[in-house]
Amino acid sequence: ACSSKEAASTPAPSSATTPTPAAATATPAPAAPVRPEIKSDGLIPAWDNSKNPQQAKNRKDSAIIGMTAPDGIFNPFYSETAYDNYVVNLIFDSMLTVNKDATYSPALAAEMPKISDDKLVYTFKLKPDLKFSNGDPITADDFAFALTILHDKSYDGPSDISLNHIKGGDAYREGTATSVEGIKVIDPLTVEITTTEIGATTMSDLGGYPIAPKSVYGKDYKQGNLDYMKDLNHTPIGSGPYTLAKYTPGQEVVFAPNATHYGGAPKTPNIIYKVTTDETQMQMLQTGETDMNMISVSMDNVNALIDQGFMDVNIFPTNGYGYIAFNHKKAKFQDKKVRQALAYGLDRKQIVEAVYGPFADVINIPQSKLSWAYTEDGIEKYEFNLDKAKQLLDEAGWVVGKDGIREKNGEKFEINFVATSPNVVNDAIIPVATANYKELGIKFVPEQMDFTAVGQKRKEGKFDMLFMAWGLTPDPDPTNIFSSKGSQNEIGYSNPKADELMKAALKEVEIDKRKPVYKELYQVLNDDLPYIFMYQRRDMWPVNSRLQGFDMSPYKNFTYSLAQVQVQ
Amino acid sequence: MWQYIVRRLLQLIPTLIGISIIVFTLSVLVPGDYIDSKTNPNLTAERAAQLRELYGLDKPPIERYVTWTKNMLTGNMGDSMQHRMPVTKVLNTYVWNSFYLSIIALFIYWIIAIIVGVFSAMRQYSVFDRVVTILVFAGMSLPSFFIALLLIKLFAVDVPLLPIGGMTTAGMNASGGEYYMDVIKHMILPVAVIVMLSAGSLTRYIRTSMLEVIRQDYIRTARAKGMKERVVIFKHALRNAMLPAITLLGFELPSLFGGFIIMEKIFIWPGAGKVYYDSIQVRDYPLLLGFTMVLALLTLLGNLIADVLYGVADPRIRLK
Amino acid sequence: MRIAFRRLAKNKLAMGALIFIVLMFLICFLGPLFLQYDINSISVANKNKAPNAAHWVGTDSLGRDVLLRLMLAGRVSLTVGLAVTAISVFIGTVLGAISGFYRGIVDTLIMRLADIISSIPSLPLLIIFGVLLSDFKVEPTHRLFYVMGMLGFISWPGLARLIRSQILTMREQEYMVATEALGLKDSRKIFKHLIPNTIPTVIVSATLGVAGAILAESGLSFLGLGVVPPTPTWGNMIGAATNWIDFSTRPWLWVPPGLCILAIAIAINFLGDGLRDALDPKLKR
Amino acid sequence: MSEALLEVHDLKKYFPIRGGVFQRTVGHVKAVDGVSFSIKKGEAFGLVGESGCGKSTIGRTILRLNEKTSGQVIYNGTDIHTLNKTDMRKLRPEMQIVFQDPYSSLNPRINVGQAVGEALLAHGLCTKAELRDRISEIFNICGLAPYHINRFPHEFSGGQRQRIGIARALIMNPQFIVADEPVSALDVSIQAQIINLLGDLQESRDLTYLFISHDLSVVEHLCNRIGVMYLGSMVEMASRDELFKNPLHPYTKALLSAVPVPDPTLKRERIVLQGDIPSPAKPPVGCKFHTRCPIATEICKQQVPEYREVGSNHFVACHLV
Amino acid sequence: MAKDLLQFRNLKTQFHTESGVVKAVNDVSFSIREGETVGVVGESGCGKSVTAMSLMRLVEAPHGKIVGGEIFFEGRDLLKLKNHEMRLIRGNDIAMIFQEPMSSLNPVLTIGEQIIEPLMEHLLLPRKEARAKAIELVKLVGIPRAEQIVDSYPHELSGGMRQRIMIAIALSCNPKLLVADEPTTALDVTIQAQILDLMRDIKEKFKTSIMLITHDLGVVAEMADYVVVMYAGKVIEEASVFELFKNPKHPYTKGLMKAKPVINQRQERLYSIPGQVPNPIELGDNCYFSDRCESCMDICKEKQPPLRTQENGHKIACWLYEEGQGQ
Ligand SMILES: Nc1ncnc2c1ncn2[C@@H]1O[C@H](COP(=O)(O)OP(=O)(O)OP(=O)(O)O)[C@@H](O)[C@H]1O
Ligand SMILES: Nc1ncnc2c1ncn2[C@@H]1O[C@H](COP(=O)(O)OP(=O)(O)OP(=O)(O)O)[C@@H](O)[C@H]1O
Ligand SMILES: [Mg+2]
Ligand SMILES: [Mg+2]
Repeated sequence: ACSSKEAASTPAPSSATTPTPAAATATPAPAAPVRPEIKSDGLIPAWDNSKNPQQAKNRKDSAIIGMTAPDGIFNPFYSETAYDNYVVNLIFDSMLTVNKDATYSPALAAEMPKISDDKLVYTFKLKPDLKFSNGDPITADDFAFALTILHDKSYDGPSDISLNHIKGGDAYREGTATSVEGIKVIDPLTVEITTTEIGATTMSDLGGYPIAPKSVYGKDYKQGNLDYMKDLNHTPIGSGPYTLAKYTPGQEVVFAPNATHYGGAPKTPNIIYKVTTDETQMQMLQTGETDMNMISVSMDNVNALIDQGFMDVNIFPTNGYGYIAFNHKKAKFQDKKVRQALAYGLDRKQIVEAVYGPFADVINIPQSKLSWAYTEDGIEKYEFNLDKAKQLLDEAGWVVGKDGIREKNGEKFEINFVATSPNVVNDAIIPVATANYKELGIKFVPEQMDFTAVGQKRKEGKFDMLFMAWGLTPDPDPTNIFSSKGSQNEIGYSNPKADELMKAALKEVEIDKRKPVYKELYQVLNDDLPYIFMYQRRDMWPVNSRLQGFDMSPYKNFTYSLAQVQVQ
Repeated sequence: MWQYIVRRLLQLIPTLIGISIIVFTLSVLVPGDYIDSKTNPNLTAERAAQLRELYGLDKPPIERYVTWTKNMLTGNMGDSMQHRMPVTKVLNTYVWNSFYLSIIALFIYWIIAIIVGVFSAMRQYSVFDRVVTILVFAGMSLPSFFIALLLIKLFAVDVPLLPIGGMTTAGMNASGGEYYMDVIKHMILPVAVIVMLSAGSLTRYIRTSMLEVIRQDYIRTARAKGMKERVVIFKHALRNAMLPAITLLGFELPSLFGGFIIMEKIFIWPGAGKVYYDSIQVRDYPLLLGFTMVLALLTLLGNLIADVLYGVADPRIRLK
Repeated sequence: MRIAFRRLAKNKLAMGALIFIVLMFLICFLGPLFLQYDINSISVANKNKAPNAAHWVGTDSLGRDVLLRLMLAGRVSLTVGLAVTAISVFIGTVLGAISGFYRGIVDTLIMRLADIISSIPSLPLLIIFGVLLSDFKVEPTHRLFYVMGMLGFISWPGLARLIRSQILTMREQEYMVATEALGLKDSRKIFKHLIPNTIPTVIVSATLGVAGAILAESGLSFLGLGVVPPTPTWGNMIGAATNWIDFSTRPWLWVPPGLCILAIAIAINFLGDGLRDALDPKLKR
Repeated sequence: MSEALLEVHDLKKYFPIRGGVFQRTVGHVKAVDGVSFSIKKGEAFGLVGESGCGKSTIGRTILRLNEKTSGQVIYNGTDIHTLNKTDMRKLRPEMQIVFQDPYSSLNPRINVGQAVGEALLAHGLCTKAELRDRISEIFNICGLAPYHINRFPHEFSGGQRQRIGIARALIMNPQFIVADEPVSALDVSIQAQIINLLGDLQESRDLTYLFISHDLSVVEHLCNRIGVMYLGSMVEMASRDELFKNPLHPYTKALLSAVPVPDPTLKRERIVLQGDIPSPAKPPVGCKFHTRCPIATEICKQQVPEYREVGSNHFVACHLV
Repeated sequence: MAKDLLQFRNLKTQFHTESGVVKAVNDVSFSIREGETVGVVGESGCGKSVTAMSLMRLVEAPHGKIVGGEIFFEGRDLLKLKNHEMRLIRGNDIAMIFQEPMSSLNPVLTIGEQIIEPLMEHLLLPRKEARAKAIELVKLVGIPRAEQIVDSYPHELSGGMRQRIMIAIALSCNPKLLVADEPTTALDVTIQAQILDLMRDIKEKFKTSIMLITHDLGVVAEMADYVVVMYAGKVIEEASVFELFKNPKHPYTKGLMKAKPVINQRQERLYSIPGQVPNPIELGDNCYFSDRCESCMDICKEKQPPLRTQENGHKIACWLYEEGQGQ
């Protein structure tokens, strides 16, 4: 799986959902506009289009989408931030595309890939007669090339293809082979990929790598040297619905329609990504300078957007969750009872409500409510209960000392809480936890630091507890995070049972077979509490009602349906 | 004087070396590197090690320092990790935008500060002076974003006269005169905010030195010569009162290029301030170090120019 | 000196300002004892309430009493503002004076140091400093003091250059030749003869510095320096207004801290003006 | 008379003339151009001469308030310009100066009591308790009142400031005083008082003066020996009586003839100097005075006249004597 | 007889200080006729400069203030003029040479610039001509290398040179009245003579009146037509120069005459008036000179003598010469 470490306050923009498609709400305008009720989930439709500012109405054939500034790496192999990816997604296609429910369907591929019986060989077949925007045909070579250079020694982009264990990949990286053995071009439209290990996510990973013309991106390629790539960052050429017309750093990205796109030319010919920032994105929507923008969800913001009248407000769960991690390398947290006590003893509901109001839910497992793997079966809710917490602590041997602080073997119970800042959630956790834990007889000592510094503390194990958030991927595999040797398991959590379950889930490829395994895994994690799981919040995408046709979900961001969007 | 300038220029070398060592050390000491700052939890330990090797982050600091300085000397500041292009190119992209904004603001607020400072000194403790004082401190006491938001509310949202942010209208394709008009329209609010924030303290300095100067005997002489009050004030008094301000002018040089982080963020001005700030956030050391050295050089030059100008403006000073 | 105090005492505005500052301190340090709210108690039901009988200045987004926070914030902000300013003004004045007085090698060394300090980006420096404080397990409540020192230390070069430039002019004046003829020690020349003549600049710099330091502190809290939540400061209270909705609909969140900073800055300015006039032999009112 | 307290050998002080934006040195003002003389202990040496001829510069260079260009200043056997800072400072109380421009030599922010008294304290020459008495005493002597002590320089009249300058020098009980126009701004009564005071001190304490003045009557009254300067050089030097009775150099003669007499009925013949006033940056070749000399001859335009002794202790630099 | 150009009538100027009100000029009246040179002499600190400053209306505000009286110049009361009207008079009709030449010159402007200014302002000369005139003026006051001096700064000049620059500035616009506050103190006698000649020339040529403040009785004797003697803020005696020098009447004036050292008449000890000027803050109703007067009488300690005209237009303020009081 790949998820992303996110600062909890910055929304993870790569995921979104709209249970009710925006198009479905285009009902005839009622005589007297009525302000709709607030909903904590779903779509709150526009109710008074007459308020739509002239500036927006004047734009007949274009849409302006506000977002944080991209870094300008519009190279499918190197783009890394969500915002660069928003650009890349419009310009490039891959074999498969994601659906609203986190399943996949063919894009450039003619059909879903064939998987061999031993689940090690994947055969991808392209649609015939496809062209890149520069007129070059899309062939199996282009796909093979894309997979090959990701193995190159000098590749320093964000993808890590080694996780897919393609045969001969390591040899290519080390330079002992001049091609990757497991990537075989069968005919101009077919590629066969052989892997050495079974992987549940291999198909979606391979199908998700973007395809770019080898004639452009591979022209100067020599094995072991990808330096030339950085010169191509500002001149992307792909097969997606749009091409790049103009990029002004820090300002805007302007797109032009691509007539050769396999799905036909996009319905809205001109798309502009305009750079916006937290402070003024609301105002820009209001004045019509932008048509849509992701806005952090809160009662205030939702109300303000509804008040504007002409906004379709899409609210759906964020594909991610916030948690408070324990440092499992510290003796006091190795005791499950202590961890459970700290969960019972923290009024999570109050924190979540204070920060997000109705737009977030307290969670108890590390999974999104929308995932197929989600379960509530046999899950303890850890409702706020100081007595239970005290009891558990007593059982664990932590007794209240003379000064009211619990102690065990001469050690005082003190928690050093490292908080990223600025961060709205920490601002609420700190006062609540300080008060709650004081009741339990625990001294809670918070300190604040910038994000990367907290990351460093986490890496070095110099903390007791810290708050952070994870973004999730369509696939539920959490091996990196919770397995004993997980690359992101810096907190030292280890549970052999969980390790075993995670491994087992990956050996299966079909959802039905994986589901029960994850259920058991979540039960284990819920009981064992590697983290105090905190909440899953919502994302919000207000869209000017001029634009209709978006089809978003937490798994499928707006770029995938942009080509279908129409200006009313 | 030439000798002085040459000596000062020679002093730049050790100073810059000192600065480079310090900033480099800082960059080594700051927790985390670019790889750590990545928000990619999928990163395996092996992959992270591979990346560090590719970026040269695994080498000992001394070795990195030597390579870095060697490259710097040849004008090569390395590649920005975040932007994946040469640092010089990144700077070239953003610095000028900051410069246009700053230079215009600078011009305006120096003029305003001088005029207002002079008048509040002339009418010390008058209503005008009091009002100016309160305004100055209001500007100082309120964070910059606050004034920016207020202006946006007034002039861009409530009465949509001006754009909220950006440097050009989205998707605009004009060039020449129309383009410049568009940019100027976008500049008005940020410039106004910068002016409000910066004019204040300068006003106070000028007021103070004016207060000192106008009681000197030579001002009496100028009056005795029957000079117009305007000439007395702006020529005789201001000349002397501006001497300390020359020092302040020296400080402006780096800030002309350094950008204004908060202003640029709120007004979505594609300037260097935000890029610089981000480079710290994501530990993009080549960019951070390169930009710091550029700013350091500008700081040193600014101070040098201020010192030289000072010696020229005040004939009594003998620089040694 | 005594004369100066007598003169200062006669200046009503300056005395008013002084009394105001003292009152501010008293209210901030003693006021919270008279309120029944607790800094840690947050209450969702009570959030974002406009000023009312129970909460005179309203409540914030976590339902905390703004008045209480205002006073608690004042403790920190007032101390920080004054201490940082005092430190940087002291260092700046002394080093600037020494540098301008001696010129030559001393000047070169001090000014290059100033150049270096003003060239080093403060953000990374402060981040490191924050981490060091954390690694050395300095009590979070004590970190503020280190931070004040640090802030004071990195903000002196500006004033130093200003002072130096004035001293450069002054040292050529005949009355400095006279001190030489009297065989006065350098320290006396600097502290008795030169620095008093720079007082107006020093005072301006100090009055401008206070508001700046109070605001700067809010930036520092984010770096793990400065105060730890829930302790507020005026700077980060007013920072809440970055949020567009709070800014446009909940003035009670940012007007009070803004006014406090403004009031303290103006009070200090009046006091400074009074002090300058009191120390100015040519001005008698 | 006793041995020489101060010897000045071939003293030169050139000021650079700066020009252009970058203030390069474009020439030199030869303010003092090779002057030698000596002053015995207890003697008052008068220095007169044209305005701008370098009198103040000599005074200041002797006290090392300027760095010299070349030459030697030997005070009590030591070359002052070779002393290090501390030794120099220790010597300062012994050698005092009354500045020509009293106002600018007073720090505007320091009240005059402090200005006069601080050096005493700084050198440990008196205790804090005594200080006020010492100041009052010296104020009294100089015709200032005790109530002046707390006032600041700008609150005084020109003459009062001048007396403050004198008080500041005298309070140190120096051995040697350079008095640069110390009485120019005083009315004759106070002037008389001050001159009497200086005379008394000279006798009672063996005080030595370098007395610079334009007022020849004052110089005549106070000084034992007088030097006449012109354009950076000494042109004549003799004892008081000799010089006033028997001036040899044409410049000295012109000077003496120009002294105004306090009698409106008396209109005296003055020797009026004609001709260009030369510049100290480009002094004329030959005798520096030749451009204005009423009796100049060819040789004066070509040769620098030798500075020689013509009578007992009467030196002059003129070809025609 | 020429008519009065300037009249001081009961001028009072005071300074507010920490310790009290200094009555620097205390009821001064005298006048200056067209083309006449009036010498003002008196004890140092008696208020001469302040009188001159009051005339220019340049007494330092806010603590110095003209509290009463009138100053008539060509029939207009200067104290009632608007600021801009006064400005047109300053430098043009009335020019002043200040006592302290060093601090009176702007340190950052070149000498030339400072001379040129009033020329351009009042005589409306173009810059080039003004500069030529400035050089000429500098030469006129006897400063060598005038071309270079106009480009140098005040601190580079000797005391006497600065003073002459002040004189040059004052003379530049051919004023009707020249107020010269100790104009030649820093000058050697030959230059002094030259300057005095220059002033005399100008006086003759332009019928300029001069108010000459000086301590040098020789200069007064040579220059003045009429002399005013001040003491502690008051005029105590005035008369034509011949009358005054021949026949000084006030004991203070007599003392002054006696105190002056004269060349070739060296005495062992100079005469000086005993005692001290009274504290200008605590002035009583007595004759201010009574403490120091050799012929002090009882009435002197009680009442101030009025300034009264005696024979020969000689005005004296002394009880000795009051009818019924004198010897
Ligand atoms: N700014 C001031 N504040 C207070 N007192 C002052 C001020 N200026 C002058 N005086 C006082 O006013 C009196 C008159 O001063 P003024 O300068 O007129 O004297 P003067 O006659 O010109 O003397 P001198 O011949 O020494 O120049 C003096 O006693 C002086 O101390
Ligand atoms: N700091 C300086 N820089 C340049 N030139 C100077 C400086 N100080 C003095 N001079 C020049 O040196 C010469 C002698 O000056 P000095 O002050 O010694 O004259 P002086 O004899 O004292 O004259 P006065 O009687 O007018 O005071 C003058 O020509 C003057 O312009
Ligand atoms: Mg001199
Ligand atoms: Mg005077």
